[in-house]
Amino acid sequence: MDLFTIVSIILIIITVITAIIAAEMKDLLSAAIALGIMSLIVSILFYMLQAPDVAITEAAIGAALSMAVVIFAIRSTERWEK
Amino acid sequence: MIRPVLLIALPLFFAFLSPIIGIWSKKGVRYLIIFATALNATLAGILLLEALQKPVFDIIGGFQPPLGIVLMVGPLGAIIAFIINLVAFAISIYNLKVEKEPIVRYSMLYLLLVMGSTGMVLTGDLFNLFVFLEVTSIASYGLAAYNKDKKGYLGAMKYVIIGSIGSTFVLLGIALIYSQLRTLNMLDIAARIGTMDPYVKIMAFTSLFLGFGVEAEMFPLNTWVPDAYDGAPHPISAAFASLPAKAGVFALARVIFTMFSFTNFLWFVVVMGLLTVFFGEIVAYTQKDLKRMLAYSSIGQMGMIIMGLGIGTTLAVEGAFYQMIAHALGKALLFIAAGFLIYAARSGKIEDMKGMARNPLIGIPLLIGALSIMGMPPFAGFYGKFFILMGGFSQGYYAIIALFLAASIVEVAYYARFIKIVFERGNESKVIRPDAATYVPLIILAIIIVVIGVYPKPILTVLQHVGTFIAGGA
Amino acid sequence: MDALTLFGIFVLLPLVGALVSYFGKKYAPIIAVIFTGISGIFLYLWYGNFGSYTIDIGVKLNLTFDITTWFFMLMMNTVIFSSLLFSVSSKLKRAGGFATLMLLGFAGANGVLLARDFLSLYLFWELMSWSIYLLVLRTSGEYARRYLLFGVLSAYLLIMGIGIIYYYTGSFLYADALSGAIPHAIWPWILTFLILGFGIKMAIVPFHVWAPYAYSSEQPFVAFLSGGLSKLGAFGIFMSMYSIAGISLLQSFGTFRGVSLMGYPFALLGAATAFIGTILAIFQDDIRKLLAYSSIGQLGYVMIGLGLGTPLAIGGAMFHAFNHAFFKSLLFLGAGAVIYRTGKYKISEMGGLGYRMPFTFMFVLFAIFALAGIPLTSGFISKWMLYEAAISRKFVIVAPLMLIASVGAYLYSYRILYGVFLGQLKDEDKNVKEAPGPMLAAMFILMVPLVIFSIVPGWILGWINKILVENGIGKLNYTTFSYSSAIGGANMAVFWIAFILLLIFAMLMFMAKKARVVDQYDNYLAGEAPPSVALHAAHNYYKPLRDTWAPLLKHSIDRAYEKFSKFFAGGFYEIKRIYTGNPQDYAAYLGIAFLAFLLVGWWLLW
Amino acid sequence: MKKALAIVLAILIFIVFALAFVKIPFGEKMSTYPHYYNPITNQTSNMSLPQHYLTYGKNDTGATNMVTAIVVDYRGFDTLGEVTVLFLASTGVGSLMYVENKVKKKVRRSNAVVETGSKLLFGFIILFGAYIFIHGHLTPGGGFPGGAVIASAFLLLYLAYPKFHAKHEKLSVSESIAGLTFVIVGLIGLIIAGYFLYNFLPFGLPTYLFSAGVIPLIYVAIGVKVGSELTAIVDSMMGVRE
Repeated sequence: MDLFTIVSIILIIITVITAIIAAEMKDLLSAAIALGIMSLIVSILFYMLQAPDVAITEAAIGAALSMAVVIFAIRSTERWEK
Repeated sequence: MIRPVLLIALPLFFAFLSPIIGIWSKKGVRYLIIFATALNATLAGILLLEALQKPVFDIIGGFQPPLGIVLMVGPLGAIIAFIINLVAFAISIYNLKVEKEPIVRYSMLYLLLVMGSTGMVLTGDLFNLFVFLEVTSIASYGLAAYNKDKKGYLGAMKYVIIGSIGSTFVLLGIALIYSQLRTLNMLDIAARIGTMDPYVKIMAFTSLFLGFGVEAEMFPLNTWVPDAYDGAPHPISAAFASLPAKAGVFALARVIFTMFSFTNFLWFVVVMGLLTVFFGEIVAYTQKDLKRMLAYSSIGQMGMIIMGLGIGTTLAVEGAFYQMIAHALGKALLFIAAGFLIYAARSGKIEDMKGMARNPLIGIPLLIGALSIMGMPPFAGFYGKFFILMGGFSQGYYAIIALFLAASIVEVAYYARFIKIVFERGNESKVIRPDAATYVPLIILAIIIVVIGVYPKPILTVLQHVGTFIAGGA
Repeated sequence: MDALTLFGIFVLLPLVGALVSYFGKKYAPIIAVIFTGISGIFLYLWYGNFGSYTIDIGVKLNLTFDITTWFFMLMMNTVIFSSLLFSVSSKLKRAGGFATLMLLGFAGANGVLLARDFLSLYLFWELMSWSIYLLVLRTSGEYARRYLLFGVLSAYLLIMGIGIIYYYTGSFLYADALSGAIPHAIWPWILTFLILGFGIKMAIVPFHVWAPYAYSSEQPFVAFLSGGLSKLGAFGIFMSMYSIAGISLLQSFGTFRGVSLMGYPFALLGAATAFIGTILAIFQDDIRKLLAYSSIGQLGYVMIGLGLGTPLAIGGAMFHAFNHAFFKSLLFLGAGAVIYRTGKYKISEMGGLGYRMPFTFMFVLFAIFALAGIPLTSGFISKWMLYEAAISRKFVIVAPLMLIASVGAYLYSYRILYGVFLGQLKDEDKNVKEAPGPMLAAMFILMVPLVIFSIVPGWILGWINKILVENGIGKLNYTTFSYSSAIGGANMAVFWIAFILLLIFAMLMFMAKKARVVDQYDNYLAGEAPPSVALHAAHNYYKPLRDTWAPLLKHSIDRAYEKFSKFFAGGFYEIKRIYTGNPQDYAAYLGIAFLAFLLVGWWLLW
Repeated sequence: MKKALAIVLAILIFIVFALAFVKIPFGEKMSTYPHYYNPITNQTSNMSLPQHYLTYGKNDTGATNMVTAIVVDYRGFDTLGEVTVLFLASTGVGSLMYVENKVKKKVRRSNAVVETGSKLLFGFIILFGAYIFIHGHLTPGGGFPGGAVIASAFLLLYLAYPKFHAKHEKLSVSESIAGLTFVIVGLIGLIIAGYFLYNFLPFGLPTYLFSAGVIPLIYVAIGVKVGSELTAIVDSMMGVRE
């Protein structure tokens, strides 16, 4: 197993973990941040898979903008899931 | 000579133009939308005449398929596109009744909904189909919540959840197909579908079937329908039943016939169609709210269309297409009328609408629409239903047809209840006269329903080409 | 004559008339009368001008104008003409809509009669069906749905029959059904579906529950519905049994005393209908309901004739259908005239109107004679033919039921006659006037054939004979004044001579004794003014009889249907729970659906 | 109970998809891919579609970045659709967040570090975004990422200056004009060559900034459009502030 495979497996595991955190967290703000982390790692994965275009887009939109939008949405409603 | 791409490019042009015009005149935008849909309907009509000669292929960007994208317009696609745009034109007149701000955005979303549905019908490229599906569904999400009340938000939320799961499945299916065949052109896929790994093929088929089933309101993927239709503004409910639903079911037909010609699978499609009819009609019977009733009835009608596609004989598929046309016209009409009735009765409950349709300008079109939906001659709905039934018999689906007829009786029961209430005497003082924005589209739609019901030859001439369609052609 | 002319006169012309009369507002009935008159004139002119045609409106409509069609169209046209003529003066609300719908129904009925392929049959059948629905909706909204549901049920039963034929033959033509493609064992199914489908329009038991309510609508319409449109059921059954299937095919399923086993059960059903309809009619106090049940009962006779299937029986059925068209619409119009003038429906509230409305009384009297099958009217001949048909084959169930029903018919006829027209005039009806001219004219038009065909039954038997011969059923023995059968027959000339002699005798009797006119209050109550209700004979009419039948009347088919529909509606509310409204459930449905589709996909495609 | 069912469902769906996705050839030679077939001319090509893109892409479109060549030229129509989707999203959010009676929210000022930092960075981020979309046909990137980067610059401003407010009218005019540009470029292609979105400008030399015909033009339009749309979405989500 080469380094590439090991790194990508680790990243994929982190992705899954963050995704589960994002789904399960009662604190929506933390969930949003977990989602942002997931997007960031996914963008790294894209980069590793030689898709720099997608990586840039994912980083800008997934990690920054959509997280910001979600956080704004949380701000105008409630932070805790009932 | 009309290029099909104009049907997509021109609405897009007008949609992008409308914010600029909206700065000066909000009213201007509304009339611009009416103009755009009218223009589109005209172009679609001319395109239909062309496609009757031979299928029109419009190559985008000058790249031969499957390198680039190609629009593939057969007679059937052309007539569905024509009907979609025609109904869109009628509804855009009724749009003048929508007063809630921001009206410019509303108009744009509406125009793009029309454009997306047209695109879904015209395109010959699988990924392009997905793109238009997205355009259609995102426009629908926005419009479903446009009323900005609780009902609207909840309906739109359900639509978003179910719709996006559906789109995801479509995308996965496309990915699976591309991974194996390295092509996205439908005809190319169709030509080489046999070389796919059977497991992947079935997965891809199931994903696409499910994904387009959501738009086509197939059971049990249609759970968004009642809430989204109920919460949306009245013209949008009309548009939902006529535009995205028809585009979705056409895409479903493309998946079933053009790409995967799985004849073994067809009887299951019939069963799904029957279930859709059954649940749609039965639940519609229990509804007290007019728009919800019509929404469930729409499910039932879509189920009938799916059944027709599943039966798969020429006659039945002809019937399914006829039914698509009739339902697009009839349900749009009924929803517009429902909008008026709700406005007049100041309530969505059917029982509050006593005698509200006694003005002939509303009453007669309403009656025509309801009878057409029930499948009564000489209105458009008759031939569709009859052909589907006969097609079913010719394949020997006796039990299924019998159950279907039982469900149809339920349909007649609730429509009769509705008609009885809205035509009841004794509330004459409250009956109000509709204004032109309401009755003009109603009359346009009613006249078309009657004309193609009394003289179905033009439509049937187009639908003769259904044999080619089933065989996997345009 | 070419296809378009035929189609144009009998289908398109009424449709155009429907459109025109909608905008005619107050004059709509007159416009409609003119339109039906035109098609009636053409019908008269084109007798013998028979042929088959095809109209291509995208689907091919095969139309045939032959003697069967002509015979039924004759009833239809006369009945609608007089009904519309009646409606000219009956001040209906929204007369435009009324005339439009009547003409739509007429167009549909003509189409059904002309159709010789199942597509056009179904098309026109549904057209007729919903226009009646809307006509019923105009007044008895509550029950219009019931009519529509049964109408649709009838259409769907037809669809089942048509579909099975289509599965085997791949064609909609009547003529192709007998090409041998359909296995012999399938025919009973087809015929059952078709006969029940058509039978619902004739309101045969147990599908009769729509009729009493539908027949309570506006009288001119009901006259057309009962007199004209219900004959389409008879026509349809005749066509499906003797034209589409054919008598030899029917006989091949075994016979019972020379009657096909395919037809005999329907004859029994007809007998049951005649019996039940008559019994229920006896107990009605509402004149419309009484006539409605009577209509059900009379059509039961037609059903019997069609079921028995001997030339005499079918001939009798046809003749009876013809008579019923006239006498029942005449009765409905007569009732309509009475209701128009008095505004009352209950027989027990009327009485003595014969003095105030003598012409109406006379017309209704003839209709009642025909209804009860009293000699001198053509109703007697048709009933007699049916009796003979049943008796000659020794049907121990059918014939007695018919006879009982016939006695019952006397009872309820007498109720109308006495309750409405004879007896003592109510105070509030003192100023009632004779019905307006158009109404009388309409009723007169309907009365004339009843009398004429009782004198010269040969004319109509000639047409019927042609129908029978054309469909290969057999032929009737008839002359201009009589017909004869294996066990008898009837000679109307003898009857008429006897009648005239009797009439002279009765007149002599009448003149011999001086009658004294007694005032209403001059009676045994010794000057005490009694409540006028209790004095009228129609008050609690047939109460003893009713008490006798009470235990049986408790079991109503009506209520059974209600229970049935309640049960189903309850189930619907259970099914509704699938749509929970919770998006999480909905997402789960999607997942389950995906896996289910996948499993089916594996199973079917791998 | 419901939760367990949901988990089981998710796992099952994951498994069936995983079983399908393992069949995707990963890292195989392109020559093993199936050859494509032109349904209009009825000819089967001698190579697969990806192979064609890589071999002839530069000649067909003039773009050195093959992703761009596919996104903007070969499948430019899809991109038009995607742009529309984004447009719809922004319009939809705009119409849903539209409030007639504007209730103004109280907000706090952010601290000096953020304010200064964002002032400094704003220009650079915009420049970077512009760079990404202008060089879309040469280097990885293009209109979508570029636009997103521009929008993130504005996001920074929103975070730093609570009172900052981009004018909706201006944003929508810029997105309209960008969108119109895209459609009009397509229509010009239709008029000149008979193909919608035809690359009608000269290709120029590969690797030069002014090359690849209309691709840079379209990418600029997309960049502006995406940038303004995302900004508009952020703006709508921020609500009206005091």
